[in-house]
Amino acid sequence: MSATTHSADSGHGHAEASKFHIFVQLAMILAVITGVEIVLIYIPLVKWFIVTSLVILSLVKFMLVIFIFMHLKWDKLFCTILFFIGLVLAGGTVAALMALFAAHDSIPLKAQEIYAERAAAAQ
Amino acid sequence: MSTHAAAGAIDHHHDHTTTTGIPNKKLFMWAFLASDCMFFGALISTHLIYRLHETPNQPDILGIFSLELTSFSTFILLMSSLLMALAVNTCQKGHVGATRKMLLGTILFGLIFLACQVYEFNHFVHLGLTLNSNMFGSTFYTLTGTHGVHVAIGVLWLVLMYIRTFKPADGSPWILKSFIHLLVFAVVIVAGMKALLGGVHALQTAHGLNGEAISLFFEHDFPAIVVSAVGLVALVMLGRDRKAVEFGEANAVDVESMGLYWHFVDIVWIVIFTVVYLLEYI
Amino acid sequence: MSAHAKTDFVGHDTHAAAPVEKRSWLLTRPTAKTGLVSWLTTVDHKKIGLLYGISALFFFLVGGFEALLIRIQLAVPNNTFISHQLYNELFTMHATTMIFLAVMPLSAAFFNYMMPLQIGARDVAFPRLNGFAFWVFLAGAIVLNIGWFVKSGAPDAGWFGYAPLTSTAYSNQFAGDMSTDLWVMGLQILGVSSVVGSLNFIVTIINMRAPGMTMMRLPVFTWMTLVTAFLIILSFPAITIALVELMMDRSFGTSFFDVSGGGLPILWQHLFWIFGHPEVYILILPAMGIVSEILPTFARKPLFGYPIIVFSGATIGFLGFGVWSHHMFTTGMGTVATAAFSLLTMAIAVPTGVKMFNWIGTLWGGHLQMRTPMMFALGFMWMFMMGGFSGVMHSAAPADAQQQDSYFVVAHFHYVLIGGSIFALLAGIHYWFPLIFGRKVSEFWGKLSFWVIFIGFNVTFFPMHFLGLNGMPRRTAVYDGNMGWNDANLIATVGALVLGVGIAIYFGVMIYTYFKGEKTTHDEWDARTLEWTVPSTPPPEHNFDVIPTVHARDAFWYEKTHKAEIEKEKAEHAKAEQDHGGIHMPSQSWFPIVAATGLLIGAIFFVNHIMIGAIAGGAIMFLGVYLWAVEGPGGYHIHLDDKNHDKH
Amino acid sequence: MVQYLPVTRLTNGTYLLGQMTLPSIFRSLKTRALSCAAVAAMPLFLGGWGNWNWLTGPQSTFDTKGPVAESQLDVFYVTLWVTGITFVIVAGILAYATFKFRARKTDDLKAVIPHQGHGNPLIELGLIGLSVLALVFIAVPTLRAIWYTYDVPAEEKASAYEVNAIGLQWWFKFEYPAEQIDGAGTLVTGNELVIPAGRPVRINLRTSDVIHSFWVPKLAGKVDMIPNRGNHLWLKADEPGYFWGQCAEYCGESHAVMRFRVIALNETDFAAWVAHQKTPARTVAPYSVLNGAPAAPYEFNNPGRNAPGYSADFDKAPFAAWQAKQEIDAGEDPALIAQGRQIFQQKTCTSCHAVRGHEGAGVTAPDLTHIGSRTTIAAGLLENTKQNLHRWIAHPNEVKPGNKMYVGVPLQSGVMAGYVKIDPATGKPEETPHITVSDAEARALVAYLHSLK
Ligand code: HEA
Ligand code: HEA
Ligand code: HEC
Ligand code: CUA
Ligand SMILES: [Cu+2]
Repeated sequence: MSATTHSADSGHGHAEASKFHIFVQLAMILAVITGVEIVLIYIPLVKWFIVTSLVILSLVKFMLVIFIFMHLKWDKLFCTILFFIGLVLAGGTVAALMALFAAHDSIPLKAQEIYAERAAAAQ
Repeated sequence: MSTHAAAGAIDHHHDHTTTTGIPNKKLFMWAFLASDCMFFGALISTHLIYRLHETPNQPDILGIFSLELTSFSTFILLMSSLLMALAVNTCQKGHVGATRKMLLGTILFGLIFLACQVYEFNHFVHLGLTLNSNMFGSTFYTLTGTHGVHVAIGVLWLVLMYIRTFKPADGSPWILKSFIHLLVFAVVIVAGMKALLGGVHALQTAHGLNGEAISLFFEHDFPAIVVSAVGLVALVMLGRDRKAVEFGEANAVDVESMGLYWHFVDIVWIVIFTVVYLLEYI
Repeated sequence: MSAHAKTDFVGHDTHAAAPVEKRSWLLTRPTAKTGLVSWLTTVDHKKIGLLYGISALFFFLVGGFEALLIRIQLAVPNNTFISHQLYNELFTMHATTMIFLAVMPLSAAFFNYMMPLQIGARDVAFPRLNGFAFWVFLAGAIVLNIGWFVKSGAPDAGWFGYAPLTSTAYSNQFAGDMSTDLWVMGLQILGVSSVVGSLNFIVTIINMRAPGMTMMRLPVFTWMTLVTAFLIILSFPAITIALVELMMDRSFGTSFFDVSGGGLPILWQHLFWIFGHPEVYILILPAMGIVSEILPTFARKPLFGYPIIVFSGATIGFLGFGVWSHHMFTTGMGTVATAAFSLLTMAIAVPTGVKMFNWIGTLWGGHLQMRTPMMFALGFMWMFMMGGFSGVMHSAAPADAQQQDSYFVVAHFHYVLIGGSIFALLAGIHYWFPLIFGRKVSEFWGKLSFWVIFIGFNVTFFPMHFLGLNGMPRRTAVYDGNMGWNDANLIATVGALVLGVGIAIYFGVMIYTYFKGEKTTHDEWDARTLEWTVPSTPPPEHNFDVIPTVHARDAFWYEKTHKAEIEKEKAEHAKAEQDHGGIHMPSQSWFPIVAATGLLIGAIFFVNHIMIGAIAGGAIMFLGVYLWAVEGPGGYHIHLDDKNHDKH
Repeated sequence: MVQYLPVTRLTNGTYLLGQMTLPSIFRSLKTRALSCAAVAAMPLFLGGWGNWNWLTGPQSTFDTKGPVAESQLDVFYVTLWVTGITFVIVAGILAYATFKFRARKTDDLKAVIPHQGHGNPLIELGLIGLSVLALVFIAVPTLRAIWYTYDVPAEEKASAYEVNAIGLQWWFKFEYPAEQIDGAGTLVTGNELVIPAGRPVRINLRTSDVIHSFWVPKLAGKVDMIPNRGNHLWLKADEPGYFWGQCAEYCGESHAVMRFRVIALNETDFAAWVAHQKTPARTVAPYSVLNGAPAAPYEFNNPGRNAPGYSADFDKAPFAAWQAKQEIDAGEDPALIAQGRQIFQQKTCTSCHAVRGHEGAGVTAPDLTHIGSRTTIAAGLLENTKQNLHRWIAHPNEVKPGNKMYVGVPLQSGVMAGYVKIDPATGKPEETPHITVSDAEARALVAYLHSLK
């Protein structure tokens, strides 16, 4: 395990105090990002751009919380590996499922019916 | 492999009795969270898969969702995460009093989040979105409900941790008292939740904070108000410890593990907020 | 064992100097070391391991009995031995029992018993949680099997319970049939048990290793335990969610898998197999671990290519998450998805092959002792290889279109499950029997049981390849006599009976040996890993008099070749530990079993839609957990009395 | 002895053999006995018995009769060869190592300590490379066949014939969207799919309840019929013929007996068949002239549960049997037929079954308009003989437990009663059955149904 994680900031009053500030600042940043996200959806931009930005922003929030609130940044690397095994597999699985169900062969019959009805009604 | 921390300085994150220096409880929690990723991954997948193509009786989601409320509860949950981080921080420094305050704050914010969710569910049901009115309802309530259950378990855990900070150091009997403490908490939470939601309801029917609202509030929720008030007093009484307590720096890892759970529930919400709520608006 | 250890109990996890707590009767720790209470309240990983083992073997016989009924029905065409309905219940319960109640817990038995010994630990990281995992397992097993004894019958939707056959519309079309609810609930509970147990193992392996036991010195069985534990915690959530959604459909009127509301039954298949495929590696990796212990011991040679074996084990585990849809080649996924899963599935043959090659490398140039465990291990290599090859045949999707849901699949998975998992587990029982019970099975009877099982097994399942290719679908209670399936089916049935006789011999011999067998010294096989360094057989409660210090991969082998050095080191460590207050052991507790009982009660009431009872069960469980938390880990110290001790 | 070994046929092979340590494998008597036993056991698997049918049954995947099944078989052979060769090599080395390095005497078990070698990365990497290579051999034809079997090839699209196959618990419904009948919509049949031979057929797979799977091994591998999913498969029968099919996905109590047949006809026969199917049900006037001497009444004894419904005569020439079925039976009894038609109405058979042109209009059960010309009943399970039809009508639950004709068909609004009415609360049939068919009634119904050519 990495020995460098044995950082100087644990156990010393001074460093702890600074962590207090880090935490508070982080909370502010998170609040701001959330605000940006909410504003973003009302801005008339191309869809893919907004979606990408939203995904990136929530990813940033996600990572900030894990690494700072959850202390991963200061902890042994092993904790990070452990958690990311689950996170990466879960992310991969979600992505694979989305790809599978978005495929043409997977369009549900019910949806096809609804689309057909709607097309008929539009005429 | 074996890290021998410098003698003397208290090392909160490394436990010398374990091979890696990571405390067992913390490692356990991280492993559990890895597992929980798959858990929510499967739930979120279900929701998204059913959003890919039309399903019958598709509701008017934008007419149902309330972005203000959701943003507010998101904000609340983020702030509760801050308080949780501070609770861990203070506990590591051995400030039991500060830890208790932070724990109570986290509990309170968690409860506000839950209240928002109860309110939201109620509201949505009134607007016709129920668990089985359509597929969106099913996946939405299952996903956010499961998350809510996670929050509720977190609140319970926080309460238990809070109560535990009163365990006397001299080993004198304490279970009964702790149990009473827990019951009082339960009563306050239930009654308080009812009063709170009643208050919101009164505000809504009276269109604002005015005399009518207040009288409506007292008319409908008097028992809840009284019970929660009495309960609160009891809580304050129970929360004054005269004896020395056992709880201290050594428990930091317990608080920290609980914190990991709480933050995780928070990041899950970050994802849900984007994927379930925000994406609907585009 | 108490003869050589005197113990003093202390209130909680501090040194003897701490003030002794005044404890209410509710929190008095049980201290019985023998008798029923000692088993109900145990936190000893070895006792828990035995509990797992005995339950698993019991359920193996139950599942085997169900299999024999299946085989008897299929012996001749158009048989009327049992009804279609019963047949469907039998294959559902046969598979569920064998997988969840026999092979998994048998692996868990070895995890529990051997893994802490192999890493030089005195117990697992969370001993009470370990007990809890076992009792929850038992609760799940009970819920699954209640169906046999009540009106609604046993679950009958197949072991992968494809929607919408599990929906209320089809599984209780006409009456309040709760068999599917039992299945759902039983699997949920077993999931809790497996996940909790696995988290415990992960922490134990990562954190409780003896000094010097680096990850690359871990015995391969422990490595495979770790990989399996990861597979469990990462795959069970998928089935948990699938089951939750099914439960919502059945009890709360949602339509996750109900077409009228837009539900997609295919989603169940995906969620199930995201779990289901890693699950089959959960069944095989521990077996591979056992074989990787046995071969070096009996070849008297270190494992060939240890790092690559470890790495390939992890790779199998990881790749195992990316191939689930090979169970769905016939569901019309489209060309690209089918191709992707087909190729990924083939890729798994590579790391598996690496293991096979390295095992052969281990044998090569060795001095092979053909003892019974070795026979089973070699049997494993042959049979698993054959099962693996039919797996590769499945992975070619176009060929699988003819094989899926035919007896060819049945042949494949019995070759990997019996020829693989069961053979290795039976090998493991033989191998570690002297360590666990201090007695050794007679070579003659051991080998006899091996040959009868080996022949019976092949006679049963080899013909099934032909049946499948000749078009016989699986899960069919009857078949017509004009399809060319008669001979092969009859042979398979005869084989199953021979197999049954073999298993009967195997267990008969085990029971005999337990009472009357030849006594052994510890280190019967001249083994190589730490579990054999325990001071006596059966091992004492505290496992090691002195926590070993590990200097090499085959730690015990090293000790045997460096005796003087080790003696000196041990003496020093013993003194240090004695100065430290003696050997610290965790206290027993009632609350794991209380909590598990609450879960069982709640589950049964829930399935019957009696919500008050469900809540009461939940309350008992909560109370159990609450008191469990309040009582704290506890612990006591053992002081070894050196003079007495050496005699054992 | 030695010169009979294949090795000797190699040039300078004799010399090689003499040098090799192979004989070490055959040294011990015990091993020799074992290998003799293995050789002796071979016929068991490879066909020592007179009429060996282990791989030639009616649902054999080896006896392919169309390009789709054939390409799937080709892939299978590739996998068989690759894994077979790998097996011979790996197992050979394993066997060799086992025999070569085994300790021979029990007392030297612990004597020798072999060299404590730890591995050889070069060998390991080499073997990984070889395994990958072996898999590439499988992967290439696999990919090709995935695309080929997925849909009708582009150059044949134009000539493809389309049908819909719908799975129901526990029978198959077939629709011919290309064949429209005036006033009656699409041509529908049940349990026997008739297709044109030599032409690709694209089958849309649907289900109206749980998952089923459509499998005719000689023509094509299976594809599932999944609710809310638009699956399809294609197949082609090279020649006219008669094929066995089976539901291959577990679908509830009677999954085992959910079967069907496929009949491929040449272009003219197929056209004639379609034209005939489109006509309404045949009516035999009660006073019409007898077509031959009246047939003697058949014997009927209920053969009981799971009794076979096939016959060797039929199996010898199933296609001819199908053709014979198209002809009107000799010795029909017009009076009995008319009586049967009446009973068919009285017994409410009509509420589930359609007999186009006659009274029946139900849609929840197989269309019986031309039931007399089908070779099987009860979803490919029983040959369509008088006895079998009688058995099915009189004791459906013994033929197919839980079948919907017996227990009733669940509809959106409650259950349409079958032979029994099931009490939804207990799941048990009510005391008095809803439909009972006496021996005489059954005979009339059989006569009627068999007249529906
Ligand atoms: C212990 C459990 C276990 C194991 C280890 C495996 C291992 C494998 N399985 Fe199996 N499988 C099951 C249990 C298991 N399986 C079960 C229970 C089912 C049925 C579920 C159900 O439907 O009820 C199933 C079904 C199943 C299917 C679906 C069949 C269908 O329903 O249509 C497929 C398809 O690809 C498959 C493939 C494989 C492959 C490629 C492997 C590979 O991991 C095998 C790799 C091993 C080798 C290949 C042998 C050794 C290697 C060498 C000597 C190297 C050289 C080899 C080559 C180059 C080829 N399995
Ligand atoms: C680890 C898993 C495992 C194990 C060990 C076994 C073991 C056996 N299984 Fe199988 N089986 C499955 C997992 C397993 N199985 C699965 C997953 C399925 C799929 C189910 C589904 O489709 O949903 C299946 C399905 C399955 C079928 C197909 C059913 C069908 O599709 O219709 C058959 C048929 O022959 C069968 C047979 C057997 C036999 C004969 C054994 C034998 O090895 C059993 C050996 C044990 C004994 C014989 C009993 C022990 C001895 C005694 C009780 C003493 C008394 C007896 C005598 C003296 C004779 N199993
Ligand atoms: C409740 C509905 C129902 C009623 C009433 C009913 N049937 Fe059926 N019938 C079915 C169903 C469903 C099947 C398909 C059963 C199967 O194969 O699983 C069937 C199958 C058949 C078949 C075989 C068809 C084939 O192609 O395989 C015949 C013949 C038949 N019924 C005759 C009758 C007669 C005669 C009666 C009246 C005495 C009758 N049915 C009443 C539902 C019904
Ligand atoms: Cu339909 Cu099986
Ligand atoms: Cu698999």
